[in-house]
Amino acid sequence: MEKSPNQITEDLLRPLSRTSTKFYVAVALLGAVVVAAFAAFGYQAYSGIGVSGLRRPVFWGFYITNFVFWIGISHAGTLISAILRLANATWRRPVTRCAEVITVFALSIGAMFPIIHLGRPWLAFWLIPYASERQIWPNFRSPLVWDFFAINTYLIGSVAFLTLPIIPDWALVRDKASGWRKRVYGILSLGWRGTPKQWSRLETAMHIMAIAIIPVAVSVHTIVSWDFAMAPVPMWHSTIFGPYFVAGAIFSGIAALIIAMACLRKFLHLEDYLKPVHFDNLGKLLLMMSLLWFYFVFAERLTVWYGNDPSEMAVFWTTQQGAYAPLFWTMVFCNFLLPFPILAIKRLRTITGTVIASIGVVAGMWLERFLIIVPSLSHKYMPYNWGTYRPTWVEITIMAGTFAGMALLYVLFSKAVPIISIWELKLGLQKKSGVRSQETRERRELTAGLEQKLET
Amino acid sequence: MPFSSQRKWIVAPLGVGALGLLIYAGSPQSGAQRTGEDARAQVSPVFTPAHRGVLDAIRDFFNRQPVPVQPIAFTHKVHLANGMQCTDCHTTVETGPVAGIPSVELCMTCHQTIAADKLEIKKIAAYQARGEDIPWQRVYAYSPTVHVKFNHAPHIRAGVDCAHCHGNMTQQTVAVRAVDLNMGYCVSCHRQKKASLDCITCHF
Amino acid sequence: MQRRDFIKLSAITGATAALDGCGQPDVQLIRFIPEEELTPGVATWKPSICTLCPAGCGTLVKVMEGDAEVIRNGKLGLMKMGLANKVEGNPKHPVSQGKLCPRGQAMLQVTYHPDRIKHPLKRTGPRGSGQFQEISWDEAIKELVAKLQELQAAKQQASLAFLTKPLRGQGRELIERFLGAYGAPPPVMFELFDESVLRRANALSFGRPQLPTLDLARSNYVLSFGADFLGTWNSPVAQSIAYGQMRQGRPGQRGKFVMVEPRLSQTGANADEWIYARPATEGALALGLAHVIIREKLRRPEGAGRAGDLIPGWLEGREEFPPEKIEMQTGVPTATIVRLAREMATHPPAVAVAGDAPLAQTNGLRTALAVNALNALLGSVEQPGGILFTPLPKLDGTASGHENSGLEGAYPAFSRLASRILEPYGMSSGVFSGSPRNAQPPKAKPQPLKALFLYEANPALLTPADVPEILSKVPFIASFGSFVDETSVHADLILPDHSPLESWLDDIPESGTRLAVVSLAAPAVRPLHNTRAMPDTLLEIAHQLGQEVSKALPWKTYEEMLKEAYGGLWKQTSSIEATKADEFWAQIREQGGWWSSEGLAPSTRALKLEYSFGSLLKAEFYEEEHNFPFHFLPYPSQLLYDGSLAHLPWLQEAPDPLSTAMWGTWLEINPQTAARMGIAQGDLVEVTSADGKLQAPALLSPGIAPDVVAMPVGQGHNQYTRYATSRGANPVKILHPLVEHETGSLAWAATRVKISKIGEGKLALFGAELREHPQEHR
Amino acid sequence: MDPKIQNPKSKMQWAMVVDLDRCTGCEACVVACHAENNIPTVGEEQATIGRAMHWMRVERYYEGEFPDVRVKFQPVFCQQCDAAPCEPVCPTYASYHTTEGLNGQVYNRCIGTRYCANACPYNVRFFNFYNPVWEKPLHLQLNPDVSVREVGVMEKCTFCVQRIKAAEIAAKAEKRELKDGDVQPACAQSCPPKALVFGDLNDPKSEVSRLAGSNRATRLLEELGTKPSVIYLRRESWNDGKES
Amino acid sequence: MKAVYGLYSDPERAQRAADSLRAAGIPDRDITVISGEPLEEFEFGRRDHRTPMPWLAALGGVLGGGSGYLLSSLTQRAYPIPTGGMPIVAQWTNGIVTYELTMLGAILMTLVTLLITAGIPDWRAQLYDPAVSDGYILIGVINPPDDSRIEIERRLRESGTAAVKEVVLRRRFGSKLQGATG
Repeated sequence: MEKSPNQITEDLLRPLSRTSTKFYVAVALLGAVVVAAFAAFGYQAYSGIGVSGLRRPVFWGFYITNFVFWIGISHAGTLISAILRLANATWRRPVTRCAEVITVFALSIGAMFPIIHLGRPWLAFWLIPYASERQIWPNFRSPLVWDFFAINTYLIGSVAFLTLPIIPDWALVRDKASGWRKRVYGILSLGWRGTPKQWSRLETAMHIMAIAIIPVAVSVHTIVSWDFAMAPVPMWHSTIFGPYFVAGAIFSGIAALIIAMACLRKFLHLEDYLKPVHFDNLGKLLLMMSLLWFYFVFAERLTVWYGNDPSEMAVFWTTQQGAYAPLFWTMVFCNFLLPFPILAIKRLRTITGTVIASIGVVAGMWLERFLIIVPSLSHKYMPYNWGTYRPTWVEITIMAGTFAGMALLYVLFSKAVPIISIWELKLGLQKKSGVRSQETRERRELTAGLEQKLET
Repeated sequence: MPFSSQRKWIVAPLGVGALGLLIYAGSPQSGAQRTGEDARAQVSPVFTPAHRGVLDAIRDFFNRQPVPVQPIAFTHKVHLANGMQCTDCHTTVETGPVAGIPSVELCMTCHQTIAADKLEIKKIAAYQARGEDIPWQRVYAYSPTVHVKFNHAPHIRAGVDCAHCHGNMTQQTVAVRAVDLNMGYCVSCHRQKKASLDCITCHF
Repeated sequence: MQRRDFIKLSAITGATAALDGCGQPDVQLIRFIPEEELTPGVATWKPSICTLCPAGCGTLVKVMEGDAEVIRNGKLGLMKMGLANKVEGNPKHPVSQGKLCPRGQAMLQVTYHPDRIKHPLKRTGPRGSGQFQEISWDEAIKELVAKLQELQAAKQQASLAFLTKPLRGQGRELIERFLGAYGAPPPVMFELFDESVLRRANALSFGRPQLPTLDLARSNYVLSFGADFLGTWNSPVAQSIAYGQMRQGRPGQRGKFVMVEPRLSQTGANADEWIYARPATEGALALGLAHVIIREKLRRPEGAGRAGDLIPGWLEGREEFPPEKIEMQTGVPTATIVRLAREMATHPPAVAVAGDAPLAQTNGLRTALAVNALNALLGSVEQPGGILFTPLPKLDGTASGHENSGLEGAYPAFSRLASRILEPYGMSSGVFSGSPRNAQPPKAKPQPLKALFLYEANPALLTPADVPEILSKVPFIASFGSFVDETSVHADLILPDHSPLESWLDDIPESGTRLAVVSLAAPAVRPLHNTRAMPDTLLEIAHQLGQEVSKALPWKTYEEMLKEAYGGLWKQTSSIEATKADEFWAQIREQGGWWSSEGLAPSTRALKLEYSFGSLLKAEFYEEEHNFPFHFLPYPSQLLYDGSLAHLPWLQEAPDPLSTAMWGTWLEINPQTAARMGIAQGDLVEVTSADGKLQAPALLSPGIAPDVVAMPVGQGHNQYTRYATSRGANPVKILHPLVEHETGSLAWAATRVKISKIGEGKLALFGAELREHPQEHR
Repeated sequence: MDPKIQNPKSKMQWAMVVDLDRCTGCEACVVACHAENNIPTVGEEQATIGRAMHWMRVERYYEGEFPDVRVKFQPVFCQQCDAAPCEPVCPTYASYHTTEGLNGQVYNRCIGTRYCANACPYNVRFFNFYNPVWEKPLHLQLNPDVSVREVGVMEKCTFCVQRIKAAEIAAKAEKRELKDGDVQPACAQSCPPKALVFGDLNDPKSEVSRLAGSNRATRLLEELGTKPSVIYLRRESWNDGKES
Repeated sequence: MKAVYGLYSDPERAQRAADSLRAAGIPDRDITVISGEPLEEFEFGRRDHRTPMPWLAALGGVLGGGSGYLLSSLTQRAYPIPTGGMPIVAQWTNGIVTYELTMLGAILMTLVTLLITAGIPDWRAQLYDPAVSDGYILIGVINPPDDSRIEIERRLRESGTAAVKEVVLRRRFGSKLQGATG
């Protein structure tokens, strides 16, 4: 059953107005984990990064794994949303915002990891190009500096891409709220009124940004992949890494989006907005990405195997048969063997089905990042220097903290902002002609009531 | 649509704090840390935090050094006005990396007789009598974290005037940090004099 | 957060608050007037001598000004003083030639060791508890003198024993004079890897009771029977320098090096060919080679001279040793024996050398004699490219010199220790299965000890006997060492020595060079703690004792004694051109010693000893093979030597060359053996001998024979500074105290063991894989 | 050489020759390096998990099975590559190329990304996971000519740059050119069999230049294009005294 | 400042009102249209459609890219530090920074253009009615000429509004955004 515009407004503003105990419990739990993670980071900064499990030769471990993972997750939102916007896919309307939010938060979290992993994190600002008396600037030949530029560009773009369409919704909240909320939302809505000029500029801007942000998104994860591909490390130094990482990023991003949507649907009672069709469509996308991912993994492994370079084969075999094989095959299961049947069979492509597949994919993609980083580092060239890696509680706490942090930010965001773009949803209704007349009728009835009220 | 404004929200930050503490305390860190500490005790306590305290760290970050308080109100002005040269006391400045701070013995070679009745000189004599040296405080020091290996001799040989970095000592009593010897200062001079700008010239 | 963490945190905050108030804490210490003139930031290099092993390398110490915390007049303060921060070989010194082994480099850490004894100590707790209190030097010496006078009064001077590490030069002279004048027997010089069997064999074969100098630099063919001459054996620095020369120092000519040993040592790892002969059959192999050489008429047997005459049937070509028979004994294929013999004979100069494990068998002396005979047959004795004997300086004056007491070095340390210290306590009966036939035990019947002086010898670690048990029965023990170890922890009184860098040092190297050498060095740095050099302490004690003792030791300081002993050397032809004694002394201090000019004729005085070889004795092992299937091979650790260096963190953390292990012990097992027994790398293995058991992690090494397990000596201290205590296991403790049959030297390689896996072990390895990657350049 | 490459050409190109036929694996260089360069010992606990710091190490590889086993010792330390993979990846120029062909490591610029250590194919970079401390009075053994690196900083073999600098300053003070043998890193200085030879590769008369021309000369992982400044002379087999 | 406006429950009526006002001779720029959603199908919702924003975005890209290139190449020259055998000014890697800053320039320029042309942020009191959020469309005239005020009101009401209101807008900052009913 189609909802009326006012019903939509009411449904979607409900999370903002009513606060259940569950919300507080969730915030407290998630917040506690985040606080623990901050404490762990403080401990690490105070004692030295030795409290992590990093060691020679595995100088990058959980932190960089999480960095790549979260940057990958961030490809769910802005990129997908931008593509769908440009393609003018009508079913996108309830999905775009909750996707874009993932981008902004995942990107912020991901961008924290390079700082967390630094030996001297208090000097991280040296990556920023600023003039100093020393006249030494960042090294623009370093992929880490590219990361800095790429991630910040993507972050700025994504924040804009997320926030601009929120402004009309904030204006709506402003009109509906009272008290301090009215004041806050009044400021947030920047004085939005909804003149045709504003609407038109907004839509133009969104189009331009959608065009600009897609290549940025692709470049971001390409550059993240170059952190690895630029180093002459066995199985890193590969040209396939750019597209491989982007595909993986979108893959994990969609999975994250499906999980987020399912949670929103359940906890915010948005069953009428986030419908099975969305999960079905995203499920198909996920299926496609799963196949694509499998293809990339195959291509990566095939070229290594065929090339038969001994140093690469050392890494190859340690992941296929050696110490890292259990993780590797778990990854293959999570990323392909599990989601493929679920997503390929229509009967299984339900909400539950896609969520199960997505959880597998998220876990699998995390493993994939880990398996790209650690086995290569632990089996570099000269066998005398091979080594192992085992994370400590510090790394695990910080990692748990980022997952909790993501959830916490999402919970708080959905508390402050309508998680589905109200005006865009209404626009969608408006564009369906059948609904148009029904809506008009409804408005007339409402108008009659209002007129009576005004008269008195 | 009524927006409720209950005070339930207070629960959230409090809960965050309390649970955070709980999780932090209960996390396996205590165990891991203990083994780490035991290792330090047994093998070699090689590991300490980078700085002695947070304030220390912050001070270091902003490159702030404490203003030295000298035990003797030494006056460069008078000594230089009396025709002494820098190298009379800072004897190794032309031959070694360090200019050298004179020991109490050197002071007393002259002050055995000269101005021996002055209060400050008596202090010096007292040091000598106790078998102690004057605990001069460093004025120009690089923090160990900047890893500068400054060598006086080549600069003197290249004709750099002492005053260039130490200010006009004929006007100073106890030495004060007249020039902020940051890297920009060094680099600009090295640029002017076409001296090496290679990082490893100074940092190693 | 734990309570301790909280305390720590508050301590830090407290410290920070304090610091904010008054700046750096170390500038609050008073400063003492410097006692020496130094240019800050400029290094001076001062000659010194390495005392960490018997090789006697000359070193240079880099001294720079620094701030040290010292105590002066009971006050703690900072003083600018010369601090040593690097030790290198002395380029002028004929033994070290500017080079130094890893152990010598770590000498610095002896001086600046945090657990060095900083002042005289008197025991307060029970024996061995390690509880001491600080006393003054006057008190300490007074107490010691009182004890000695007490013995004098009771006419029990002979019950004083002086147990020291091997010493040469005036240090040894001083102790001997002291004991002689006092009326006590000569000092017991104890060291596990003392090579006294080889000294004795050389005395018999060549009349030279000293270790040989290998002229590898000019050799074309080197055959080593177990001697780890690049690692720890004899004079490793000099031998390594010569080895480099042998390999690549002569264009177009690269010497071959063949190693015969059960476990590939660091030296063996460099060999062109590794041959495994069953333990204790090396002598047979040497004779087998000689047999082939004689049989094929490549050399005439008479050429071997006296060394050959010692072997019965030598001139007849040793009919009982055809290679086929040797193969049965040694397991070395006949073809290999024949090939090696031919190669050796056709690539002169060729040299054979025996050392370490083959001589630490019950038939060790015979093995050494056999190798000596082979060398003599090859014409390699006192010839370029063969073995040489370092000439000894001729010292005049009152000092008796080294040469006269040369044979003393051939006296086996273990048998000396046993007869002098262990036997009086009944430790010999039932402990020794073999009796030393040709050894010359001291004439006087040993009595139980009334007093024991210790100087850096550690029998509690390095003998299988229960030394602490014996020490507990000695009424008075004084130690002159710098550290508390398993032995000196039992001392009642500790009079700590200066570190070598702080002392006057002298040494007369017995091998490693073709020149006669006296190494002599003034202190490189001033003493850091309230310590005194052992010779100076002894002189002081002698003065206080008065009478005979004081007369025998008329010098006030060790420096005076050295001047008197070595002051006359300037008259001899040498590298130093001095016209008078003072000038000579100044030069010697600059150069780090005296050495004769090149080409000085070697000392010709040869000892003639009566000896009959008998037949080549079959070696004994303890115990039977079926119960204890593995030969147990302890070996000197490349970094920790015999464990006396286990307290130096640099050496603990430096990876062992072959195992790459750090900070621990391990048991080397052949991978096939391990696979058969289900033992994997790092598994904790129990090693059981008839005399005890120990546990160590397994290290699989392709470089060990399947029926041998090996373990480095050096760890397993239960009392030796924070870095060495309770670390690893001590293989010496499970050895059966078999002795070399004819010298009484401990046969430390003659024990058999069984092994079993008991759990997970811990190994700190620096290197991961044993095998090279195929891609690595070859 | 690729003309695009703009490493400044100076008179000096410091290089080390490692004669694997001379190296006996004795570890003298390892301890010499520790002593010279203030390298901390990390203790058993840390060493076990792979945080031991040895700027200089002697790799050993076994070949063959009992009884035909041979061992190869191969000292490995920073190869001071001309096209070093560690340098461009550093975001703060802590790792860079000096005018004398060294891979400089500027500790104060290092923020601890550890990227250089990943990029290094030779695994010769070591990281200060904690702040090093020398138990008193072990700190008195520290070489005042060399920095003590703090927590979070990457470090590696510098070819004993402090000795190079000191020799250069001394030569300049004496108004002369550096000559072959003026500079000896601690490892080469200590090496008993003289397996390590240090010098200027741009000086055709230097010992390293002579040895680098040997037909045994090879470089480690040359195929990666790193252009190392360390030249290894292959170990030879016994050839019965005949010229190879 | 005063304003007169009507609230329309559906776009057809709003369109009628707008047409009616235009017929009364009120110029387009004086007619204020406010809606809760874009109404592009209607003429009044398509006003002010033309914008140079894409061109400005392209300009922003050019500026961003230029500054990116200059940033990387000039700073590399400022203190030339060789690394890895690469040129001091390494064009391949500068390309990445240039590319990212090009995109950033375009995005920022778009954002700035949007904010300026859409007149936000502007928290001053303006003609507005919260009923817009209930789906009403506001058609009004600010500062109508006094003589035609009645006429405007009539025309607004005739087009089928629920209510015609007059407000006085006070020029002040604050969060009270809708005008007080005058």
